[in-house]
Amino acid sequence: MKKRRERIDRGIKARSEDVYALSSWREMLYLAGPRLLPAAAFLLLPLFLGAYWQKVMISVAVFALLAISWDMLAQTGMISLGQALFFGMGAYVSGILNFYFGMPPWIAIPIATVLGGALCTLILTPVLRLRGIYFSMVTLIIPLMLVRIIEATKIFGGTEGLSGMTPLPSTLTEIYLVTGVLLGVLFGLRRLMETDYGLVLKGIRDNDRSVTNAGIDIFWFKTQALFISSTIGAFAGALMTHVYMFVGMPVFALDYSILPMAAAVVGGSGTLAGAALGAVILVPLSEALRGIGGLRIVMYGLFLVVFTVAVPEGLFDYIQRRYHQMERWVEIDQ
Amino acid sequence: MSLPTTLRVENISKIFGRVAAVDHLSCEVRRGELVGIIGPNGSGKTTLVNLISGFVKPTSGRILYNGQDITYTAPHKIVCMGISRTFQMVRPFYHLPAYKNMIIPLYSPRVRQLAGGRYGDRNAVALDLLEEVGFERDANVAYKPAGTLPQGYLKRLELAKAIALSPELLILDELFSGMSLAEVASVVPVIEKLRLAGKTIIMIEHRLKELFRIADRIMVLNYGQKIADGASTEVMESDEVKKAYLGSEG
Amino acid sequence: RAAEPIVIGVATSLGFLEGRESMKAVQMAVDEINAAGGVKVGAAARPFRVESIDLRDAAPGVPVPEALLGLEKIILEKKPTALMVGPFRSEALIAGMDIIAKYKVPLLGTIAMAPGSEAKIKADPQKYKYVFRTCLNAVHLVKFLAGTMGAINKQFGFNKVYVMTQDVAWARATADLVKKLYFDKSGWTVLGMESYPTGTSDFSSALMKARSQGAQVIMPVFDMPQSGTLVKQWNTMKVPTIMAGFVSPLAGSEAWKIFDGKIGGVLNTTFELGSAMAASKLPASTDFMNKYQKKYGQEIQAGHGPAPSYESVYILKEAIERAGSLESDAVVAGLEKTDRRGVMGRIRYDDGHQAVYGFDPAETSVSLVSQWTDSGKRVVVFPDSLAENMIQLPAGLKSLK
Amino acid sequence: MFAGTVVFALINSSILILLAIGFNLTFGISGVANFAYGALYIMSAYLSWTMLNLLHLPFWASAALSIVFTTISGAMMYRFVLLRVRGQALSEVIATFGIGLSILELFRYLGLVGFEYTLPVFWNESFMIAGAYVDIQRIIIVLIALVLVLGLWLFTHFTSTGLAFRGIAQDERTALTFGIDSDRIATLSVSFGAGLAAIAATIIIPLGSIAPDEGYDVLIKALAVCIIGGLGSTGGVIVAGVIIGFAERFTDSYIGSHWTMIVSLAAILLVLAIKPSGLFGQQKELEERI
Amino acid sequence: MLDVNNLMVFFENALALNDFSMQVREGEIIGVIGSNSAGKTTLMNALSGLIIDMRIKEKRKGGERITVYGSIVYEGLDITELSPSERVKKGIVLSRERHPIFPESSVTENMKIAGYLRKKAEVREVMEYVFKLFPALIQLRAKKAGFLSGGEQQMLAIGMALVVKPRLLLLDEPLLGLSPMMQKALVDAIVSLNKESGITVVLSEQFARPVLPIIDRGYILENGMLTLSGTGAELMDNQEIKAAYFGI
Ligand SMILES: Nc1ncnc2c1ncn2[C@@H]1O[C@H](COP(=O)(O)OP(=O)(O)OP(=O)(O)O)[C@@H](O)[C@H]1O
Ligand SMILES: Nc1ncnc2c1ncn2[C@@H]1O[C@H](COP(=O)(O)OP(=O)(O)OP(=O)(O)O)[C@@H](O)[C@H]1O
Ligand SMILES: [Mg+2]
Ligand SMILES: [Mg+2]
Repeated sequence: MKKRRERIDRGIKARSEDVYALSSWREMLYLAGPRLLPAAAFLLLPLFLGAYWQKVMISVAVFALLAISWDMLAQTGMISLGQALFFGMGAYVSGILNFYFGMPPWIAIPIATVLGGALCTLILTPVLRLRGIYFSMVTLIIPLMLVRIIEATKIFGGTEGLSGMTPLPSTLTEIYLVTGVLLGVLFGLRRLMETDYGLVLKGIRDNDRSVTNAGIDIFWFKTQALFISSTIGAFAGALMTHVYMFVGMPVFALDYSILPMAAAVVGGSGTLAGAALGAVILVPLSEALRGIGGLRIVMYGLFLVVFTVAVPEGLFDYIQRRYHQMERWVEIDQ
Repeated sequence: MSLPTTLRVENISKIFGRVAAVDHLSCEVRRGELVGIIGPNGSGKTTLVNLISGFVKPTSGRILYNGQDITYTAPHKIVCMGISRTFQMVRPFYHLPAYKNMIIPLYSPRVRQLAGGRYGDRNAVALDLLEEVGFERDANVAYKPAGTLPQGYLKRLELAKAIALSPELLILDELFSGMSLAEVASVVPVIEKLRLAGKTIIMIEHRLKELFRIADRIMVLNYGQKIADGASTEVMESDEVKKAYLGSEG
Repeated sequence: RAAEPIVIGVATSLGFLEGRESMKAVQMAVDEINAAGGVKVGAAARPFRVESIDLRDAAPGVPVPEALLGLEKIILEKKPTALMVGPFRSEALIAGMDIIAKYKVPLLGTIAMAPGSEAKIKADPQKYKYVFRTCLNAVHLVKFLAGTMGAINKQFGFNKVYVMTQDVAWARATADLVKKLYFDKSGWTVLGMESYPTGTSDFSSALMKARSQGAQVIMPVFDMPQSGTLVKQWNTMKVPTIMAGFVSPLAGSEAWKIFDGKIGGVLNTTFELGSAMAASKLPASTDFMNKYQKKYGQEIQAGHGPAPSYESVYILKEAIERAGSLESDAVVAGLEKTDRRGVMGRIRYDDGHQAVYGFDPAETSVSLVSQWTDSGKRVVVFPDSLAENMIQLPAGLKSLK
Repeated sequence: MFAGTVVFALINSSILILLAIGFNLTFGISGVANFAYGALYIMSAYLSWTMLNLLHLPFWASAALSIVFTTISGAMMYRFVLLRVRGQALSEVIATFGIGLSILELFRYLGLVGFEYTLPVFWNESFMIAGAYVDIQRIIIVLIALVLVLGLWLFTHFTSTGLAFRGIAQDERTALTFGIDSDRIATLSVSFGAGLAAIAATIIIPLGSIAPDEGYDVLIKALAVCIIGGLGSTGGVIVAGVIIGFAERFTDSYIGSHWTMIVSLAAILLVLAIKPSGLFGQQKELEERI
Repeated sequence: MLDVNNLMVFFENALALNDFSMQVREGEIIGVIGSNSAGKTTLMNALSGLIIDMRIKEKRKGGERITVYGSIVYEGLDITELSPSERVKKGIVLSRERHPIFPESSVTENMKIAGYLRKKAEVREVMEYVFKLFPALIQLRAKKAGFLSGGEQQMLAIGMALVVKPRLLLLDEPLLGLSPMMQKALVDAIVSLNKESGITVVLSEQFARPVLPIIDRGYILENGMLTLSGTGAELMDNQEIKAAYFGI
């Protein structure tokens, strides 16, 4: 008997993407569940966590933001190896505003978000015409260079950095601020990437010549994407400055570039939610591994390998596929 | 005829390395004309299209569109001025479904301007256009990722993308190659319709029979130079054309 | 029922030699104290227990917040009475002070060197009083380097120096201070001050410069592992100078073997007496080295960290006993009263909570400068109170006297 | 001083070239990402060290064995990890980077940090060139770098395996239609690259010591040289190596060691700004060809 | 020589090739003719094994999208599950539709890469033949293949397939983008290769007029199904077919 595996969409998804009217509770739950559940988790969890894991949650959210910002850029065809640039820029701007001008965090963070994003965009616009790995190389280099420049010129505290920043009132404020922004950015950007505007951005990745041939200025759109992405990264950095009351050269560290990318790849790039999911898995994993001491990073590296090899399409895609599709064996009639 | 000139190419050259792909070429296209360009492989036809659409900048010479110099204008601006072209080697957005491929041209400033700020449901427009060029609406080709479509569909997708921009001047680079007769027959009405609407069309083809049936005028290129220009029958009589293009027995 | 132990948290870069051996020294002190009955808190005697976490902050590319998260983790989860050793990099310590202040856990730092942390304590003593430093700091190191330079000048008449430092806060601060406080005042010519980013592994340019400008002395200040390359290059490039300063890989007894005997004549600073090197004139230090070797089967190789880490445990014990409680403000008050004679000489903290270092072990803690002989031995040459011999000129160099 | 700087700049360039050459073979020429490259470099050095110091094998034998072993582990890495994620560039990068991370951090965990971990020089002599003493080891580095680059160029242009390397990078499916077993070729490419890393380590490490941190540096340097040379180009590696190598030494000598990295990074940015697909790469022009 | 029995290819749930059978005898020229999306490329990929490779790759990515049923027997050996490179070793060579070149290598290097399995001297020999067949390529031999024009790339692609010295040559839309003169030259070349070197040829076309005179037998595909097969003359007798595919 000849058989083959058939895959069937659960159907509701296809229907509901455009049509908003939903008929039954079950369908509504089916659709809203995957969205509400993580949101609820993010909002309720902090109340039950110990002080330390609350800090970890901030880290999770920060890396999730960086990963989303990475993924958003990647969807526009710009693979960045330097999220640290965005992060560091936001961190420094906020740190400087607070340290030298005494601005309270509530003012410094928003300014740093926008200003940091703008600065990063400005720095990177000259290289927007670079493609693929060449663009990646430049993004990798710029944060390294900024570190050395700060080191050489000793500006903004030089190697020691600036410390004693004003903290936010409480850990819970920090958490709700960052998770609020995270959820907003996640759902907002997911929506944005589904619009026609987002489609143009995705088109640039696929085939930028064709986008040009459609009468669209790819540089302008790339600049916009860059600005959106770097703003998100800058926010994460600005927030971290106030959480740790410190800003210094290490904000440009390679970790901030690599971890977001790893998170996005593990979670599944191209979906934004996957990037966030990756961060939600990797960061606590790395913290949990602290328990085993020096072997921690070793295990962490191995986990990265296992994740990417076991689920090459990315966890989010995998889960989504499982959630929305059924597989069954069917007979082939001849 | 004294129709106004839509496109005027003046003494244009493009040199790659040491070889001139287009060599001091001049030509004119009038409004509403359908001009066919033929020529042996590597004679510079695609390069000429690239020059007109601004993707390649010439070594010398200039290009006028409706009297305006567009030689060094950025390609996306040229598109917005009303020149759109298809690619000989198809360039779809491989990861997007076919109908989403159409959204991107529909998003261009040109379309938005023409529609006066109201452009309705782009998805619907996209599907209509695809249907027009022969994507059957129910067989869900239009919803498949472009990367999995066969060549023939991709060719027609290219055409649909170009038409979506409602161009004044449409340049089709080897549209018919890779299509069967039946498909050509299904696409020709689309082109005819554009002509009736007064659009100017340039077609590059190796499928002469089909081309001659619809072209007003044929230009023949060889080694980047124009070696003949005129009605199809006239052009085919030329010895030079026979030798360079059709092979010995014509 | 055993009394509930008092937790000591060791938070540092355990992957690095200094961190690792400091951790072992802490463990050794704890074992000794527990064996001797533990710590008397009021009436009860309680043992110490060590908990540790690897901050990884010494590894380049590890962001400070990551290290700080580790610091917070051990504070929040292990609830230590005090922290030992502390962040490796000065910037991590300085940034970490805010967290220490937030949770009010005393920290007895024994690795980070920059004077910045004391400045911070002095600026806001109420807030940052929990931070102490038992190891040498850059300011005190200057005294020893200047002293060595003085001795070289007196003995051989040399006065042209080329300074090479690692580009980290403490090393640069040290070099600048030696220049300001000694070279500039004593008629030396400083031919160049070069600072190298951590990780550099080619020093040929500076060595060529030193050679062509006629330097007589090269003063290196480095604590990264790659700095051994400097000495290797100095040797193969045959730069006719005396090398005197601080190069961390040269501290231990095994350096001779590691460098194939190519380090004869180099003068190196051991930051704290007892770390990697003892002085026969202070038996406590020799005892400590011997006990360590017996316990771990290997001699201490890190010239920075182990001795003060060992001492810090005792200091903490005494402070707790003095305070009679584990309450942090009381312990801090107890720590401030520290006056202990031990492995490194006499230990007292100044108003910046820095252990005071000087040339006389009866009065202060001491560092020492030793020279590698051509037969692979280390001989103490400075300070005079501990010196075993005079400085010897490397072969081929001529004294100007 | 100037002449001396030139000499050391040449040596520095050769070191960079030597570091990059294996990575260039794997990533630049055959398009297979191996971001565990730096880790393999360090690993081979530790292997040599272990055989030399713990098993007391002669130096040449330990070096040869470690080169062989590293080559094999490159192949294994392809078979067991890369193969599963082949075709997804980012997953390849992350998976191999994860491997590299594990290897390097394992060494750090095992405490293999410090100056005792080094390899012996081949020939312990130095002599005077252009007013500076230069040791023979450095001269050997220059020579071997030259030989290897030349060899690589010949290999990728004239042997069928070498040409196949370039084939799979450009269009794997087309390569398949010509009987090129892309998995086999990619395995070879990763393992040859690893072998070259091991050779580089054997010659370069004696100048310094084996440190896990070095692994990350090697990766970044190799990546930089390979990319600004232009992917797919062997000649590009030389020119890129020379540009960065000279930029580094000259800034070090005449501006200050602080600016070394800034200037060399700026040089990279400059090259990419002028030639968007590297010095000898033609990716951009090809992509824009329509 | 080649027996295709009840071949079925599914992409996900879509049937691209439905119960297709065909026989190829040694020394024949076979035409597979069908319009858009008929399944010609799918058939060619199945014969050359690319489908098998695609299936493996899909599977690695976590989806089992491609299903192949039926059997392909080549000289008595079932090769249905054989990898492409194994098939090339047995002499089955495919020239893929569109762009089957290495854009970053020069024209000569392209052919050298294609000659991976062949001796250097053989490659050189065939290369000379290809240059004679397509004189346009001679000038371009040092040029990066990606810069060639569409037709020039097509010539190169055919040349590359010849370099492998196939016994069974599969050509997917070989005439695409060639000028009439080149089309003629190529058709003549196919005949001479077939006659003189004894290469068996299976070619696919949408627009069959130029190849009609040379094919021994033809198979007409429509929507993945075989609708008609027979000798060239037989096919032309069918009025409908004639109008749709041959344009006569
Ligand atoms: N970017 C480029 N760099 C170098 N040479 C090029 C480039 N673009 C085109 N050429 C060369 O210019 C010549 C003309 O190419 P073009 O693509 O215009 O030919 P064509 O007339 O369209 O041919 P076909 O009918 O085969 O499509 C060819 O020989 C080609 O190799
Ligand atoms: N990778 C793929 N994934 C999904 N469907 C595919 C894939 N490749 C081909 N198909 C489907 O298989 C069918 C046959 O396609 P095929 O490419 O074989 O047609 P064709 O006859 O070569 O057409 P053309 O002449 O236009 O190239 C089409 O419906 C196509 O959508
Ligand atoms: Mg063309
Ligand atoms: Mg096809």
